[in-house]
Amino acid sequence: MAKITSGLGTSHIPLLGYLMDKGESHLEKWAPIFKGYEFTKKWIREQKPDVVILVYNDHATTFDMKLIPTFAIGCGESYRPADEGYGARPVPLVKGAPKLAWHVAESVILQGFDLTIVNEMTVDHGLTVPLSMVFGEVEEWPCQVIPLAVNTVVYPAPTGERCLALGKAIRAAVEQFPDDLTVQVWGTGGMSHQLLGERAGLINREWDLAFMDDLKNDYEKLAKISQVEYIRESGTEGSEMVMWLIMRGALNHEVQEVHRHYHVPVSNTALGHLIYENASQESEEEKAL
Amino acid sequence: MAKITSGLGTSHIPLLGYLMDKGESHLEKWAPIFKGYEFTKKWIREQKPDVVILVYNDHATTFDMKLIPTFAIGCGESYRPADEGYGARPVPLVKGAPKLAWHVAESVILQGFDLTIVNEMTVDHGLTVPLSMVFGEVEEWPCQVIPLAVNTVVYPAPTGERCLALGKAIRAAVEQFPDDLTVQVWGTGGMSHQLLGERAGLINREWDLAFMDDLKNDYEKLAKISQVEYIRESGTEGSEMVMWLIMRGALNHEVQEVHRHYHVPVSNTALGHLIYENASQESEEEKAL
Amino acid sequence: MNNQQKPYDNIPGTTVFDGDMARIGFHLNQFCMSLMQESNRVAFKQNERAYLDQWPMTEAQKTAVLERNFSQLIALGGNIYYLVKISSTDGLSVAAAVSTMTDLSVDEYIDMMRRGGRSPEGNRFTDQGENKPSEESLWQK
Amino acid sequence: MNNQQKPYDNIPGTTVFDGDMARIGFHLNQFCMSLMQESNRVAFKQNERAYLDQWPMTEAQKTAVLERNFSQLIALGGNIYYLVKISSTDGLSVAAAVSTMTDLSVDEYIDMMRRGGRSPEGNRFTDQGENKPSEESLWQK
Ligand SMILES: [Fe+3]
Ligand SMILES: [Fe+3]
Repeated sequence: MAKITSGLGTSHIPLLGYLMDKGESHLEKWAPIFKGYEFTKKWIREQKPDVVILVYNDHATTFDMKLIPTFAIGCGESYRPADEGYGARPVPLVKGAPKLAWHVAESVILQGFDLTIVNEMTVDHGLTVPLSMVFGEVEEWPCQVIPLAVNTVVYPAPTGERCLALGKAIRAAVEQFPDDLTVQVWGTGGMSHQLLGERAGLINREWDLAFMDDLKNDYEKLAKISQVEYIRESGTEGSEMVMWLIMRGALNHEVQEVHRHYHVPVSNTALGHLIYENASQESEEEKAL
Repeated sequence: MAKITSGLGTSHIPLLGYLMDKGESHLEKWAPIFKGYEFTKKWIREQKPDVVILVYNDHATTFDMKLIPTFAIGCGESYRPADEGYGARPVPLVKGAPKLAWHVAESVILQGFDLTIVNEMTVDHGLTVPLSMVFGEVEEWPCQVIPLAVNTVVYPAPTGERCLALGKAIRAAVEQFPDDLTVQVWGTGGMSHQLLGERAGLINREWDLAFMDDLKNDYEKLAKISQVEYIRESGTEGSEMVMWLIMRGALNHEVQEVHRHYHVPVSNTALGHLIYENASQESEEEKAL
Repeated sequence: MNNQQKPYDNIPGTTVFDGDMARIGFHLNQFCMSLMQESNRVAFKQNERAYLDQWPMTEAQKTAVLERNFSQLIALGGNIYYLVKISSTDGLSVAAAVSTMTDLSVDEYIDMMRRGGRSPEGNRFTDQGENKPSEESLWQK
Repeated sequence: MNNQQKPYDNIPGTTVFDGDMARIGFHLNQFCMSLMQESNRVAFKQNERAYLDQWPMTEAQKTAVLERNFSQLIALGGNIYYLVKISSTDGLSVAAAVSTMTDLSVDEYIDMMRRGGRSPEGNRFTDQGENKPSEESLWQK
């Protein structure tokens, strides 16, 4: 049976991909950013996930104002990195996991989630930057990817409660899948940032760190944060953080935080990153007693 | 405040539009079909809805296999009738109700429905045939329309329970809208039909009539019917009937059935049509006591 | 053959267009979709084989299109709402296309529909005594 | 001015891109989207006015594009993820575009970011004593 073993949260800041693509990620001045992913690169080589369900938002790249899906799941065979205006990132083609993706889509739709199924699309920095930060510069991505695009561009984004519940539904779906697969769920985006208006440049370090603290055990509390509160506290674009709740919902209640990284600023944004491993099956069962 | 006053269910069989467009709807041989809409045409002139929320499915017209939204709400200014392979139907442009549509979209997303927002699309017979059957041949449609497209082409369609719940959420949203508007919700599609395989041509009159009977009071029971049961009992395409549940959910618990029409066959399909008016506010309040 | 180990695999005489079917039929259905444009219909009719060769479809799918073998097209992942765009291009009615999948002629099919359609009796479960879909109508008009 | 009577209308110095904004900005944002294609970027740069006139945008929107007035473009329904496609076409960084909406120069803006960004203090509520967004950082790096 397929199994979700771990999850991670990470910002998907375009600058990070840009620096890697230009070969500048090793420069001393960027060390405070990239050092925080060194653990991750080792960790992922041990974890060897077969499939990553990668939760991200499209930034007016593949979806425009004609059509705005709240949740779109990629069921395609592969996805090309998008040209976001400077040519496509020189990173490998993203291989899909269509059989598992269709299974998850079918299962969560029957569980009452109104997904949009996507079979053909390009993927922007929201998806490819996390792959680069975790896997580094590779000839091909060492796993299959199921893109899960969440609308965070047009108000309203799905609520935190909805995102958490979707994560739980995804977990149930994956656990019913007959193939032996190691699956990870990644939540991306954030942390605090504000890209427009007089208030541009807002960063709320305290809020971000509290979010990372609460995500481990008090995620039900985080799920109650409204988009208005995200905007007020962490900037208009800070509301991307709901996507981390999908990841959290897909994990066991008991998780171990095995890594954390926080750095301000990266261009206009606070960078956050953490890794959770599911506590062993045993301790979950204990909890149920 | 805006108010949903009534709803109707109707098949959206392409032949009906074709006959009207060819000027053949008055032929004696088609009387058993069109006679059943004479009441409706008079009724709608009295009801004068400002806006119709028209629930339908796209039949591989606007949406193809690249992208399949479970629920897509039209928030655009207007919608052109689609060319489904024979040229567009010669019917008026469909005027949207963007302000109300955005309000409903925002409200139901915050209520936990994962809508896809659509600002530009063409609309096929699923939407234009009901307009023609109800309003007849007109220079312009006498109301604004909010298209609500439901996936019934790719398995799985949303469940009946989800559709009923969406109807209820739409009702709550409409009732919060400040403008004084009379709103109707139409559920379209069905009734029993099977368009493929050795079993093509399946019609289940008993099932259809029972569905129409139960929709008034026992709609919670209907909402539990799985898509597999729809397929088994009313044909693979019979599962379009879930869309009537969105209409039903948007109405009061107490409704009056003021009209009903059932006819077999219309080309490959059983035709069903009924009209519900919300019981008066008073009796709803009585019920709450 | 299709829909195996699904909750609908015991419904006779139909194929549910689920994820598995959608995957194998993706390019076939997108080819059908292209026939929504007049210029593509013209190009297809001028040289069907050449037009089909522009699509990454399987040879079996292409052959079934050329033969207008709708039963086979369904088995190869075609969805009926897409496939009727082929029969529309041929100027045929939906009933004409649909009836080829049954053991009835078009006229027999239309006659069955006129008499109230195919009865669900015997058409609910593959193991319901008689496996073969019945063309008898439960009720007469 | 925008976002009136919304639960976010008391957040200073931002505009939430909601349905009302999306409606008035639809063609403006779709114009921005067209700049994702190189051929369109060339056409736009060759004759900005002529390119804009192909879009059913308001005169105020066109003027604001020509003037690269991002604050005005936001007020007229532009979304920042769309608008940065204009500044990308100009070869400018996001920070360069974004800083024009503040009362800081690009260098001051970048310096503020380096020092940890703009503090949320005083930037949560329009009626929070001081209405004007503060560029002071709550914490120093
Ligand atoms: Fe982002
Ligand atoms: Fe239909």
